[in-house]
Amino acid sequence: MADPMRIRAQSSGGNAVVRVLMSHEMESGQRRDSAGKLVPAWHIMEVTASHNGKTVMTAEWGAAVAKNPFLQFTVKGAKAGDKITINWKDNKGDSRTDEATIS
Amino acid sequence: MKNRRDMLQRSAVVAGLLASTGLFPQFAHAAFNKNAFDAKNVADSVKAYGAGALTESKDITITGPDIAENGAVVPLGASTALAGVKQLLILVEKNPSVLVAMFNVTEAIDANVTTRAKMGQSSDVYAVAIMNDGRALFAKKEVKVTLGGCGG
Amino acid sequence: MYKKTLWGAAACALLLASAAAQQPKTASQGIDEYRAMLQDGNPADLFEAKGEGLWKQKRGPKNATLEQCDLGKGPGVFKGVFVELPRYFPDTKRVQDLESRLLTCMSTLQGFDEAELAKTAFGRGEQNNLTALATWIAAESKGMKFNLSQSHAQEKVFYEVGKRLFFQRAGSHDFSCASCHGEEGKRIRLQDLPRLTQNPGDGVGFAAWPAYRVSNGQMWGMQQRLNDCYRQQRFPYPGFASDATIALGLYLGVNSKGAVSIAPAIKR
Amino acid sequence: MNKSIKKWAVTAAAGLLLAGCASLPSSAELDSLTQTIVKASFRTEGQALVERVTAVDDTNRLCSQADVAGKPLDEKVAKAIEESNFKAIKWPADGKFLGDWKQGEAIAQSGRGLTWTDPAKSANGGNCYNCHKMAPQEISFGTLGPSLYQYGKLRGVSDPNSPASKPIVEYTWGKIWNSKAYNACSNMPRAGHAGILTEDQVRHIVALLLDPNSPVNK
Repeated sequence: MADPMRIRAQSSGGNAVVRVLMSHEMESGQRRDSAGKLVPAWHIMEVTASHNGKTVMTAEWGAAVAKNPFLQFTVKGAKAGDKITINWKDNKGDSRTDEATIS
Repeated sequence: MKNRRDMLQRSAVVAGLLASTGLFPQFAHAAFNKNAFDAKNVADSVKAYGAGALTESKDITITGPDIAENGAVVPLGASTALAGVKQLLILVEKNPSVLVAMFNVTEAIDANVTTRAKMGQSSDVYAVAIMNDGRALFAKKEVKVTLGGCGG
Repeated sequence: MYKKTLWGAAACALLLASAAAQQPKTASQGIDEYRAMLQDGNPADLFEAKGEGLWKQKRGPKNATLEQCDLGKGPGVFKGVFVELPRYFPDTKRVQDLESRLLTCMSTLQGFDEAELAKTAFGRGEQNNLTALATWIAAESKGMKFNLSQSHAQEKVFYEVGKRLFFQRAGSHDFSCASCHGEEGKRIRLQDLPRLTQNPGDGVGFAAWPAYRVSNGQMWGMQQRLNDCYRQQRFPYPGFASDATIALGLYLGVNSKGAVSIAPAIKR
Repeated sequence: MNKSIKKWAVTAAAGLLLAGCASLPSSAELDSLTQTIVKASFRTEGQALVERVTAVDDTNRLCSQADVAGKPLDEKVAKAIEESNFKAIKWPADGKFLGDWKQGEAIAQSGRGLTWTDPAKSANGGNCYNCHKMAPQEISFGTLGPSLYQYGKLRGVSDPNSPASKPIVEYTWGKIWNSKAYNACSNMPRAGHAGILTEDQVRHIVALLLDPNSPVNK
């Protein structure tokens, strides 16, 4: 199973800035292994962000997002103590959900 | 910086739990837009999301470095203060597949997202905002990718 | 944070040489900007979290945690140990760096096979776990100043050996560590090279590792950093936690006395 | 090597210390201990044979010693090193010093070859841009060595095949082939002498530096 995400969510001026690091290879599908064979693409495809259980953003990602992806966005009207939940799914069917409390 | 770790919120693991309780119902219907990610140029990729012709706009901002020390990790951001944004796209013109990421924007977030892309070579990078009315507004800038290290 | 002073002279040369006249920004300023953009959101955080978990987790043939591991300040103490390593350990009668010492603890406390683990390739299996542990231990000394001991005779001997290794010209290209790190203000390609015969400054050189390498998306401890230096010097392969790598690390660490540790850093 | 030496360098250090009370071993003892530690710590991997550190030549040994001492080599020793390296230079068998600058540029750009991860049969690069500024189009160049931009032009070479250019052409070949022939403890690798570059590759680098059509001389 994939390693946990690191989610930082900080309130500022009535909003909350959310920064997420995800542990994922994000294999491009362009790279060849030592035997010269193409390594198949393996990447996060879908990301969902929720604020206190309500979806605030969804995203589609390709293989060109960098390894161990970083994501930053700002949730309007979110305050300290609120919950931010992030979920990702990759093209191999693996997924991960982590939650953080806004500070 | 010194208290960075303290500021970090420990991510509570609730894997599978939320997903199975149906807190993410849209995932059941979410259709990854393969055509947009297979597209070899910016126009085709944007078209795959049903948007109209591309128009350059000062209201859209693309953020990224002028020079990336390494193409493996290039921070790129797309933002706009305009209302009525449906989607934000980040694209790299000279990548084998141009689209890096697409974000569905809701009223609950700022139309301002940042992620990090892989770039195979120096290229123009694009931020595209697809508006609720179907317009596709964009901004672009050049990012030079240098050869880092000793090349070994 | 990155030192910008070294870039001054080069910046002028590049400004003249660069065709990017439409923007009054030099290549080196551009790269500084790029580096600054990456500071916020260092994937080393992922390894740090993993390492903390591993420290407290019962693992290995003995199904034990590492919480009784003595990294130099007594069993279980992890705050501040990193900036005093490598040091002499009376129980093993050896000078050890952080990774060598973690190897000892994983062997004595958890029952892992030390030789087997030392042979494992970087980034694989228990080596990957060891790197995560080193990342977390290092992070627990973030902001502290390096202050390696030179009181034990063995520590003094290792400094002298490390110095000789630093200046050792060998391999197919006649390179020594000093070929690149012996002078102030030099670059290889566009990378500025810290002078490591003295304190190169806060968060530079020894004070930046373990670090996340964006070029390959890997987390590297000091052992891997030195291993890759030797690879690029065209030397043969230095054993993991071998006396040569520990002595060289100790030499760099003693020279860095007073430098503030920023580890785990993020690097090209 | 017998096993007792290889066993643990630390034991050797401890032995030295016991013999010499608490004071530091002599410089010669430390040199010897360092060699013991090197032998115990490094191993052959891929094409990077352990002999690369256990069997260094006098040039490297003497220059390393001078570096540790922080003093330049004795003048006579330096001269002797330069002479022996000069004698070892292999001049082009057919008298042709210049190749194709375009191939030279590719070789100058490449930093590959001879590491334990490089396949033994792959072509080696020259590593030139790692340390030198050369063609102005390449902004990613190092500063460990002097700038070589306009190398030929600044030396007045308009026709590298003319008799007047001969001394510069020969020096350029010799310097690339064996840098230590001209500066005993130069930081520059001995590209030809150490088998890093082939004779043909050296020709291409010489052309990159001296051909008036090369971007280096624009």
